[in-house]
Amino acid sequence: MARLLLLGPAREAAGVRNDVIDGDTVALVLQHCVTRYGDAFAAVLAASQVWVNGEVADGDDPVAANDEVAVLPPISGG
Amino acid sequence: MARLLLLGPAREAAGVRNDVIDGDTVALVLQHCVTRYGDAFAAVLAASQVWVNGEVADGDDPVAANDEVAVLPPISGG
Amino acid sequence: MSVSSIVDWVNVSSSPLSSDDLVAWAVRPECGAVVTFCGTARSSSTTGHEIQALEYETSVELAEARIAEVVATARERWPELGAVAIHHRVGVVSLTEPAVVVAVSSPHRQEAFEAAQFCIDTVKRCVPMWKREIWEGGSAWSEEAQPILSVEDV
Amino acid sequence: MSVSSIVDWVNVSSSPLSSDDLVAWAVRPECGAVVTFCGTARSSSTTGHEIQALEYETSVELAEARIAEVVATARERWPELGAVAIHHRVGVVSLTEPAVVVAVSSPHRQEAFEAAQFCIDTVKRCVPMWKREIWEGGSAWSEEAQPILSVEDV
Repeated sequence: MARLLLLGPAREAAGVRNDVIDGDTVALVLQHCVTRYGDAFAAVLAASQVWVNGEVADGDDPVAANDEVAVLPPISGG
Repeated sequence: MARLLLLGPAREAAGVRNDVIDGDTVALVLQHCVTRYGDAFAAVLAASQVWVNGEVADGDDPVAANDEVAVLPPISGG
Repeated sequence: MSVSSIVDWVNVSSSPLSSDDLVAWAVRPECGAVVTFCGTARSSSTTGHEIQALEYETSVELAEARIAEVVATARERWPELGAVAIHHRVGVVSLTEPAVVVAVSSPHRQEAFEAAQFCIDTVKRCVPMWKREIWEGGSAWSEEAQPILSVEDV
Repeated sequence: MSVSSIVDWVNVSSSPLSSDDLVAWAVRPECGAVVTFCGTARSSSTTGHEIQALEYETSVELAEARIAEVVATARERWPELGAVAIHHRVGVVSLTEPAVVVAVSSPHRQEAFEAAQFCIDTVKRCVPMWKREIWEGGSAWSEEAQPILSVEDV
């Protein structure tokens, strides 16, 4: 189980900041997120970066137990 | 009599910060200064700006009673 | 709080910020210049409302790690720098309070100005930090959001 | 002290300087950026000695008038500016204490950085202010002195 960290608009769309979720690649984890949190989350996710353990990750990247998968929507630095 | 204001190295060379001195042009006031304060002051004066009442002045500019004649050596802003 | 060394001070927390604390810390006998930037919560907004406060959300761990990368990159570009501090608040920040403070010291002022501006420009583009605008009767995420950049892409 | 208006604050005095005072004063609800520069007394000198303090000499009246010209010129070049404060100490300033502090606020940070740098660069070249370096057992005027420039020549 990966540790999920949802921030800003991703946290708002999902309704939770922290969760645990199945999947041994980034793509599978995110697919399970969309199933769990629904369309509003999917829309935010489409524009977001995903980091695994603090590093930018691709869909193919592996996810191990206790890895932190973070969903980071666009920022408005201003 | 003009009011004389000597600053930084000009004050040091003359030994005074404030004085009163004769002369109805800038050139005459400065000539009287050199006579009064000597060669060390003359050397500093040669590299200095002169302001009358806060404005940059030339030797030909008139000096009236109670005008402030300031001698401003080069600055080291750093 | 994360003090990565005696010359870098990176901090993301809900505590109020003081520029004097950073200046006092950044001053070095060999450094004649300290440049600081304070980013304060301001009234005009991306959503057209009269702002009363901003609310910042992040992961302290991820944000501090990214800010530390910004500092390390500034040191590569301006090796003369003395101290570099970057502090960012999270949570609610009232109008006119600082949300982010950068302080940079160096022997001469030119590199302190350049590095301070690089730091704040890069923090704004590269650090995961979400800003909610709060007005009388409502709130919303700031608009004009952009994808987070990597520090090496700035 | 000379407060030429509610948005300009020019001061030349022997009182210690605090950047927080200037930042607190410069913050405006419509201004999201405050850039400050602190010029601190540093150990390395133009004369090769290990500096313990600097001593600044001027005419407060002439110096404040010139600094006010610098502020007015900055406002012409960056009309968006909020508040502008420039304070300079006279008398003895110990190592690491600020001798000059500039604070500029504006809606956005680019013009605050540019104007703050213009202000300190121009103060250094145009304001009548003489600096004596004080070390263990001696003192001397700083070397590398240049004629005072007019603000319009910078």
